[in-house]
Amino acid sequence: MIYQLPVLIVVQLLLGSFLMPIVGRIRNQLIPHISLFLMGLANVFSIILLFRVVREGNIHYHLGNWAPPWGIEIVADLLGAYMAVIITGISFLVLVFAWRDIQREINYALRGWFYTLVLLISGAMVGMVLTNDLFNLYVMVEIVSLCGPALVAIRNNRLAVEAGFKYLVMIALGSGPILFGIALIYMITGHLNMTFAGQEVLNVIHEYPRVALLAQAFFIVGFGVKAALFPLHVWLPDAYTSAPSPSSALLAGLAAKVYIVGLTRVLFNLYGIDVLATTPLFTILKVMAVAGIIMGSIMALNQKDIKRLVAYSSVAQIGYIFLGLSLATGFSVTGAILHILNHALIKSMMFLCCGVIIYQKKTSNVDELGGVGKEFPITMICFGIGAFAMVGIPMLNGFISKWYISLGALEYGGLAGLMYLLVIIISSLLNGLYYLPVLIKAFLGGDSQKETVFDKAPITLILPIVILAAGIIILGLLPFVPLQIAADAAQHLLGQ
Amino acid sequence: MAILDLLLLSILVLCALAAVRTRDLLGAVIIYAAYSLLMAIIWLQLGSPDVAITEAALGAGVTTILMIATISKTGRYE
Amino acid sequence: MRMQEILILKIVVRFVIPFIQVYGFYVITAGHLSPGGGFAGGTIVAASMVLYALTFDASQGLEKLSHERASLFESLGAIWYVALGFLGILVGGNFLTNGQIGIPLGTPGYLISGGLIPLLSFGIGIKVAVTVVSLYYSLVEED
Amino acid sequence: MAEALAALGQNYFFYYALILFMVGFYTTLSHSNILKKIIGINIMETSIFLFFVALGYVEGGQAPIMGRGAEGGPYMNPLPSALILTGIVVSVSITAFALALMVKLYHFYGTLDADEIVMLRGERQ
Repeated sequence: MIYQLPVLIVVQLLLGSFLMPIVGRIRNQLIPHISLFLMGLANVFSIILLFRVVREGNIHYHLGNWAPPWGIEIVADLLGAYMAVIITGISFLVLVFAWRDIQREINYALRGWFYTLVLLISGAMVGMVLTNDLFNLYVMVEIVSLCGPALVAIRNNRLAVEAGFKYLVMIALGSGPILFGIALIYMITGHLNMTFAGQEVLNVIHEYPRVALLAQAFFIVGFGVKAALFPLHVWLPDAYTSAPSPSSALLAGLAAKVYIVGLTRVLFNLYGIDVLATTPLFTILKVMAVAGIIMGSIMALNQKDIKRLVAYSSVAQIGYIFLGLSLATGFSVTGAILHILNHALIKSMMFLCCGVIIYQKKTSNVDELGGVGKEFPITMICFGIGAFAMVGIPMLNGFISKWYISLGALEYGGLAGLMYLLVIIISSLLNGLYYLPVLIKAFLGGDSQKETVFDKAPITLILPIVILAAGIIILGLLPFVPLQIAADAAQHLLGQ
Repeated sequence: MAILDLLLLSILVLCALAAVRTRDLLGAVIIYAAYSLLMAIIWLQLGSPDVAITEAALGAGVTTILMIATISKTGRYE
Repeated sequence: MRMQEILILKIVVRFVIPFIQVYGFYVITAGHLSPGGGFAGGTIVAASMVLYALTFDASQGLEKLSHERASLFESLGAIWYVALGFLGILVGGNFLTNGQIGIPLGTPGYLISGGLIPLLSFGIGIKVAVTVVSLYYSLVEED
Repeated sequence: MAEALAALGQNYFFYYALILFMVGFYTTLSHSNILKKIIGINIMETSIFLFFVALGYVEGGQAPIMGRGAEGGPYMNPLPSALILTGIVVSVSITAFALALMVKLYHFYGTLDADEIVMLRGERQ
């Protein structure tokens, strides 16, 4: 039974998403319950899968009993199982949050579709991190890419529809290069299975160096657009700002990350670290990541909309992950994989906090948020924890991953390594600069007569935030388990 | 066959450029349908009748229908 | 003159639609023998329904296939596919296992062959046909 | 030079696919009309499909359809066509979704010009 788990997680989520319209016909109120149940089940399954993979090694699953290289192969390795746990866990919490929140944010007629989309996107995301087949990867990328704009435009007002359309066009522009890259890889290797294609690439790369390089560039551009790598991030602020808060949490926390995992898999599995280090593309990736780290933070500085501020900080954090991956040392890749988890926790929590604030105050303008810290202490304390974790205060999880990426920069060595370290430190300061005014205004600003009242928000809004904040603190104090998994996954990626 | 292929491909590129340049959106959509049909013929030449029939049904059929439906709801000219 | 008033068109369309649909179903059912399959065939069936809606009236077409019914059929088509995939797990194989699940594989080249594949294309055909038609309606619908 | 010309003669499908890819990509990025952007996306994707299908072309081969009784001879590579079927499905779903959003955009902004929409959006904020 455990052997079937990788495909079971994906299929039950996809099946659930197709079931929702039927459930909606029978009894509309049942939709949240059933989708929560399915997502929880998927989460339990992925935790079991992770245990199994940690104990006994990878699971190779062949769809329809067709052995690779002909059939589609699903491989549950450490990175995949780890991502599956993150994806299903955070989607579950987001669904809990959405229970009450979308009643404010989404029209009655479209609410059922929200659950359909969330189940579909999480199923596709899990499929994307588990698959070992290039074309299957492309199909899953496309499903995630189509659900993303839909989750933005589901709010159905003028801003959301415009942002969703921009998102869709950008993401469609990204999928072309990805498919082209796959075609080029197929052209030179004759395989679509990443393991087999990877072995073949090493044989043929001397014969077709330019084609291999072109494919690599296409992959980086395609996945870079979708993951909002710095100069290609233009869709991100509008999309995350105008989407309903649960959608923003899901897209910022998870969707951007799975594209990075997809790119990592493609690059490291196909080319291997030796080839990658000799091509100039890793340098370009580093430059883009550094530019993203700095520019994302600078652009976040003068944002008046709290969601926009958090969205721009996403650009910077994605830069960190890319920097860690492109430094390609043991420590930095560990840090990047860990940062995927940490940033997923932090960013989803901060978007959910914004959701609570908007739910209560009906405004997202930073200037009008004076004194919210006294009105909604739990929400704002959690927001503060997230902000401090993002800055990288010790004892919080953001610190650990930044620490590892910095160690990686030192390991990279030379003047360049020191420069990357400097970039990380400067960006941490900038993080503090744009989050602190919000926190100061929230806790010290506003009228001083205002009494401290407890959050009147419904429990389903507060609970996911508190759980995520607890996760941030716990992972900051006891990061050992994910750290070990990330280190092993990094070692596997680097082929050591 | 190479000459036929080259001819078809050249007309294909011309169609793509024309579809992009035409100011009249309805015209552009019709040219795009022609583009899809040409593409289907080329795929038949390349020995994938499967793709050809799907492209003829989807690219030339459904896409055109949906685009014209959209134009009927919005505007015809740029 | 509005299109809905052209008598010749109406009569010709009434005559043509069954042929288009038969061809669509042929493409669906012979998907494992000849070019085509669930997707192309489903689109051809859908095209016949869109033709009906174009010649007569979108509202008349909507009576025949309301949005609720469309979404029901869409879900059923997808669930049919996944359920057939699960059959493989039930007999102890993998997801989407074809040979061992008891559906006869038949002789290649004849209609009853290929095991699961005709059944799968049937599900795809239904889903695609309904999806395309409901897409058309949702685009032309006045709101 | 002669070698390059010979290579060009064999691979003309790939070059045409690249030209079409650029036409589509450029249109999507530069054209301000939304429908043209969608057409651009479609042209870009079909060009990649053309490239992919041309990969499976075998000189003198026949279409990979199994008739009654075995037939000899070289066949085209069926894998690219099988993949491209999926690709076409994806591209049509993108188109359909983009068109639905386009109708919504027209409803909200009253124009199909992307630049104007961005301007109108900026005014409202």
